[in-house]
Amino acid sequence: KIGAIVSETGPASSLGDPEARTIRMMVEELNTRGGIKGEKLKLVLYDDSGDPSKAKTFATRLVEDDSVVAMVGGTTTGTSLAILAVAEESKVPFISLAGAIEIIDPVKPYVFKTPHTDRMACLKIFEDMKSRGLVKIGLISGTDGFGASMRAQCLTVAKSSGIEIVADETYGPKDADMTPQLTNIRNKPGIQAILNSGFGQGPATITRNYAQLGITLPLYQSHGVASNAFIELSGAKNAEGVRLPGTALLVGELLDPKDPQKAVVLAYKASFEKAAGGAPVSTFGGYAHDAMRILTGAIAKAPSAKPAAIRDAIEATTGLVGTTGTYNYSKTDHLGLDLSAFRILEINNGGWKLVQ
Amino acid sequence: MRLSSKQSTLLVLAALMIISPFFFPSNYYYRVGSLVFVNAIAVVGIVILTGYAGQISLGHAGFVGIGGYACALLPVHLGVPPALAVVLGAVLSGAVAYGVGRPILRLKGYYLAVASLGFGVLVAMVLANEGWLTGGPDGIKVPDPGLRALLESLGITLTNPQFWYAFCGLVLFVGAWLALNLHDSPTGRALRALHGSEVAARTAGVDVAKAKLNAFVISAVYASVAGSLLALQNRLITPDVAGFMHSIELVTMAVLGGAGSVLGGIFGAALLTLLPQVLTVLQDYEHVVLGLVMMLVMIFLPAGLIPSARRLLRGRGE
Amino acid sequence: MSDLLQFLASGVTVGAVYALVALGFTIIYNASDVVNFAQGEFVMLGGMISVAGVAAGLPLPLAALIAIAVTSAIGVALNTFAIEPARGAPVVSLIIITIGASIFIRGVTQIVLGKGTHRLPSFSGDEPLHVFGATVLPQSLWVTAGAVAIFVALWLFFTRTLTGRAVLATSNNRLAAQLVGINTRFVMTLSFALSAAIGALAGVLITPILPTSFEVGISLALKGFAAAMLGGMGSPKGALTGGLLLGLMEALTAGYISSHYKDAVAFFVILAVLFAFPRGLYGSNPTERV
Amino acid sequence: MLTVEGLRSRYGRIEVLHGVDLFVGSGEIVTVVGANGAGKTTLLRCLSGVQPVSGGAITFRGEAMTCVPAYRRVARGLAQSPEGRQIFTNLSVEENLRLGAFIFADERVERDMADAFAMFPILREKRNQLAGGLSGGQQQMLAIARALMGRPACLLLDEPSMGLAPILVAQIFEVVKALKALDVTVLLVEQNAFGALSVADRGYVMETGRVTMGGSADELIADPRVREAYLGI
Amino acid sequence: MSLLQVEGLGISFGGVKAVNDVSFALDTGRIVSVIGPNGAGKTTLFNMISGVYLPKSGKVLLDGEDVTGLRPDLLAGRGMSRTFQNLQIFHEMSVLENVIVGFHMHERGPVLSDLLGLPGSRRRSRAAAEGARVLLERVGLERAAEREAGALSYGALKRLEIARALAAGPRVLLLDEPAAGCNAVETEEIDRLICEVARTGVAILLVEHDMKLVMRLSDTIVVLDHGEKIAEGDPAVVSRNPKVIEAYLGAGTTEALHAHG
Ligand SMILES: Nc1ncnc2c1ncn2[C@@H]1O[C@H](COP(=O)(O)OP(=O)(O)OP(=O)(O)O)[C@@H](O)[C@H]1O
Ligand SMILES: Nc1ncnc2c1ncn2[C@@H]1O[C@H](COP(=O)(O)OP(=O)(O)OP(=O)(O)O)[C@@H](O)[C@H]1O
Ligand SMILES: [Mg+2]
Ligand SMILES: [Mg+2]
Repeated sequence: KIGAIVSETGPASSLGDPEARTIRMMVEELNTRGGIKGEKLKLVLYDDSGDPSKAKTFATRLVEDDSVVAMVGGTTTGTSLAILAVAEESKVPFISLAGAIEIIDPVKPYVFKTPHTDRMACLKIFEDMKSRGLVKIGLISGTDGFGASMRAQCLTVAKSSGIEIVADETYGPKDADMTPQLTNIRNKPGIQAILNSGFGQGPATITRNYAQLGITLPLYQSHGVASNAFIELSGAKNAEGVRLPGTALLVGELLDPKDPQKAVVLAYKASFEKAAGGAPVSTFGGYAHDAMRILTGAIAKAPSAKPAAIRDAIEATTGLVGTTGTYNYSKTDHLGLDLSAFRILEINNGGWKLVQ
Repeated sequence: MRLSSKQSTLLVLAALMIISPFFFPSNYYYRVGSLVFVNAIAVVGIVILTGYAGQISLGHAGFVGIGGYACALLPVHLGVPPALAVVLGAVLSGAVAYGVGRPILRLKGYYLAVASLGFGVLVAMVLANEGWLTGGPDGIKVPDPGLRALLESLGITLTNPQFWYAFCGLVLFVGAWLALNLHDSPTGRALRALHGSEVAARTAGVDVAKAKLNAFVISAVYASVAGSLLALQNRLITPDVAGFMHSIELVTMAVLGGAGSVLGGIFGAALLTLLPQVLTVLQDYEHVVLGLVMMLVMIFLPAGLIPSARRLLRGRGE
Repeated sequence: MSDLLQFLASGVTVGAVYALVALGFTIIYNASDVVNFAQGEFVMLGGMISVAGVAAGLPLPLAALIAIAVTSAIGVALNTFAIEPARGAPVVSLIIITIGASIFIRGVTQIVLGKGTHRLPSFSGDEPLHVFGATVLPQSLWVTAGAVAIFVALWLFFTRTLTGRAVLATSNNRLAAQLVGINTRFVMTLSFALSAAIGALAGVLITPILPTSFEVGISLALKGFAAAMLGGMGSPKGALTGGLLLGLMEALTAGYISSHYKDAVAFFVILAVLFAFPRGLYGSNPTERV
Repeated sequence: MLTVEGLRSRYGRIEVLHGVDLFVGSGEIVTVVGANGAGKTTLLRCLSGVQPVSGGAITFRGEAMTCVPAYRRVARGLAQSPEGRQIFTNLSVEENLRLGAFIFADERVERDMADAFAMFPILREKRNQLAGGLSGGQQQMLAIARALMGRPACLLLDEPSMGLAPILVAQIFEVVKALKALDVTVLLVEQNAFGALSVADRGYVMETGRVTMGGSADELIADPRVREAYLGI
Repeated sequence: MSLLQVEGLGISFGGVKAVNDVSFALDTGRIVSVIGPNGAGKTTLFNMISGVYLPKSGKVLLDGEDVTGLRPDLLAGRGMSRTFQNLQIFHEMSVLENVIVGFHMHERGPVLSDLLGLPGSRRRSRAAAEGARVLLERVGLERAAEREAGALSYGALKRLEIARALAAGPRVLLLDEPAAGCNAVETEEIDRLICEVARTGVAILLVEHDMKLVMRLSDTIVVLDHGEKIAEGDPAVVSRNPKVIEAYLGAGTTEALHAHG
């Protein structure tokens, strides 16, 4: 019996919804295949609607009332931090789906996570910028948790990556127009590129405003928008040439057949799209997929279904190929990913292209 | 002997608080119970402000935020013990309410609502934007007040949720007692009078501006204490406790339960806190049912749960 | 100079969105003193239903008409099944009913139309218009024109028609309204239908700019409410002015001061305005003699 | 014209009309007198349909009225100038009057309005002012004028002389008499029992929710009980 | 020096002078009536004296001290109390509580003490409640004490307002049409009540359209028309003043009054 707490509704629902679908779908799949060690997996899933206090209550409920042996979830950093406190106290393993580095740094015995950190996304983007000779950039970010956290990380690592951030603007996640911010960024002398950290509909509006203003600077988006919905909302024409760090998931077909992730990604994509009635896959669903793979793998391997045993098995996971990357957990690393997990994608003719 | 309505309210409250745990199968129930109490504390404040004095605030979550962040920031930055931070947070909230209340309480009805809403939004925004201090939208950790450890050293061992259930329950009880005292006191009567007619209250000698400000400050302190308790027991606080939605939620709790009644406010808080927990079985239909329940309560018990129920009961009794 | 124009253009666009929402509040408020917190959901429904219609292959105008009709029907249903039965309840209780209704509508929409975020195609293309170095999307003009048109219609309704007066009379004194022969129940039905229709129309107009999903209602309602209060609740002129002012303030703050605090500045200005005009810019001052 | 039989009405659980019987003949002026709280206002509210009736029947011009909604009763010729004036404070004086004629949309409205202004010249002076700013007596005039704008066949007046200067009180009673000449039936509730009985054809006395006496105006004026209890003589 | 002195008081609304240059004086234990046609400015005058409106010109002196434009609650503290022509009732409170609020000047204390329910607070509440019951008895509402005030009939509410105004223990009492909505017998009761109150040394300023009551009670009558004082003097004289008869009384009333008187 496992538990999940995600933000299916609320401000982070565009992240939480694919996560919830993925988790439900995978448990079902697993059970039709006969479960683990002949036993069916039972899932209890709660929607915290993005509220950490609720998340904490549900975590307590999972542990105390539903007696689960492990938990996945925590769509946002806030909810993850709330859940992990319960996980630590009651010694139940928890795999978080949120970006912040605090979740696993310092390492806590019972807490793991699957997404790469925001810092890694920044580093990856800056790496690509540098390779194109773009060093003076403007930053624009959403004021929600995702945007703010990535903004903070990017500001911290910019210097060491040799990037100079000359503009730092923000927008509300549901704003209708960002042309004033973009106009200001465009006017910064010597600016070479613009990076937007945000998710949801904001980045699509940015992209359309970008085209409206006729800005020709390269535009980078965050991994938060890595889904086809983004292209749809922005308009393919407007989104042309936008780059972002994404996982293999979006470009499954384009991957080198030798790439170990290819099979995993395509399989997930196929089953998700079938289960979700055609909704496109997103990176976030991918995180949940990986978390479930890790967890179910660990349960299968663990000598007993005790939380502590499962924890040990999770920590011993190595070489697990997920949609996000290849996970190698260890005593000191509860993230298990490195920068190579990110790939820089570019929007090209309404689809994705891998930037080598 | 006939009990006054104050005594009976307190008795009902205490009985429910003490008896419920005997039916609690797990810590989770204590956790939910303590959340009910925390919300109820804030709602009792709203009862004083909105139910007694008739002033609508859609920004009270701002004070919840101040109380909560006081417990997160004061211990870390100023080395204040968390327990003291609760008090300082309350004092700060009271002071802020005093400063904010003076200008905005001149407004009436929806205009006051929108002005207070603006205040709440500003607080939430500062908490979210000033990440260097507040940890930004993802929130900030809150230190352990060490009260449980203290109890343990006295030989009382409680689990974390049990401890918070007891502690928040106690605070709520005191809060309810104070609010009930207020109801039938000169100050409380003055508040209810200005609710009815400001001119008449004035000519009867009520300093209306001051009375409103008193109610605002008192209710802000309630909200602040609720915020502190929430932060301390969650060990984490995020800016959305100060957000608009939370303010609306608090007012909704008060009105659902019966804005003018302390017991009503507490029941309203319980209803809206428990409902989502019960409705999880409905999955996707959770919100549909939640909305429906809110509408139905207001349609059939327009004065709120407790006052309407009382009226019905009395009607049958005669 | 062109920057300023760009900021103004942005401000007017956003402001027109707020104004459209704010205008929707006026009728129900004028009929019953209730601020209908489900107004944002009407806007959302207008957008979502049109999106669904377009996805089902209907031409946009037809989809929009259906959306408006369905939303009005929902407005009427809200009045008939939730507001009318609670007649005589205090205004706060009615407000809570509208909050409950908004949660309910959101929940149903999520189940029926899904959680996706969608956009409608722009009515007349995405080719930006250039005006003195600033760029404006044609859809912005649609939104602005829509706001102005609804404003004019409402203004005429309230000042030139007896039915408009009847609406005002109903909220001012329901008893007296009945005594002079006004069917107050019909007035309420009418106002919910009209408010919902205005909301839905607003939804259709803004969805090409601001993508819609089942959750957009809350933030729209919040901004629309603030705009309406800034202008003075109940006054169409106030709703239009309030909306535009709020949009312009946000854009100019984002442009010249700091985008981090654009909402803060906007609320600060609202507080300042209310300080000087306790009933908003054009709010009526109720003369209640003692 | 108007017949009330066994009318009962309650506020919540408390019944305040315990079976009221009375009738008003066509073109008659009938007055109802009674102490504070006797239920006079409640009676008129029931007649206008803004107060739920829990028993009994109201017949107006031969039609059963008990279940007709308030707004339709106005169209059938029953108008009321209510207690406490109940004007539309946020609308101008003129708008108040126009709403009084809400059910009509003809040129006669202008004429009626001119008549109203002729009757109460102060209202013309203040026609564009918000009615909420009027003095108490001016509001009372507005309430009466507004009821007349509905061209009632039967006019219900709840304490029309309240708050009016003596000179106007006299005028109001003149108006009532004039209405009779125009064939308008009037049901007049008054505290100024003497004045009311002097213009009325017949009268009723109400006590705690019941009609306890009835008769021609002259009889009532002459009745020692009425003189003592209501006329203070 | 008089207890209450009004000097040249004036105010206008939208350019129209509602009250213009009105002066008079009121002494302890005396009853001064203000009469005049509807819209003459009587209520407006009250509103200025009691601090509800800020006068545009003129002064109000209480005990020789300038109290013009003082807030109503401060005026209440100095012994000014009033009733309202347009009833101002605390609808959701009980009848008794309505009157207790009238005692606010005497029962109020520190907020903290009220919150904690300290004995002092409770004692003050109890004293006020006792006083309130006595007053309710005086106006004949003792049986309605526990009812919700909103449920009273109009005439009862008028009396409730008087009781509430008396609760403050005023030195100056302003009554705006206390007998409106009362029949002749009820008016006599009010008449008696006002007399009694005046006898205890309260200065009473009365607005009333019931001429019988005014004539019987008043020591002095001030007549306003179009905001201006057109006459002042004792009842007999004023009621024969042709200007007053023309503007206010009408010939019939005058006859009636003198026939009775
Ligand atoms: N809203 C109400 N709720 C409950 N009871 C009420 C309400 N209104 C009136 N009553 C009660 O109904 C009874 C009759 O009141 P009503 O107003 O009809 O009297 P009335 O004869 O018009 O008196 P008045 O001469 O004072 O106007 C009174 O006992 C009063 O207290
Ligand atoms: N707030 C206001 N706004 C506009 N006009 C006002 C206001 N207050 C008073 N007036 C005007 O001032 C004049 C005097 O009104 P006031 O109420 O003082 O008359 P009053 O003598 O009390 O009359 P009544 O005997 O009818 O009560 C009236 O013409 C009224 O319209
Ligand atoms: Mg009456
Ligand atoms: Mg007056």
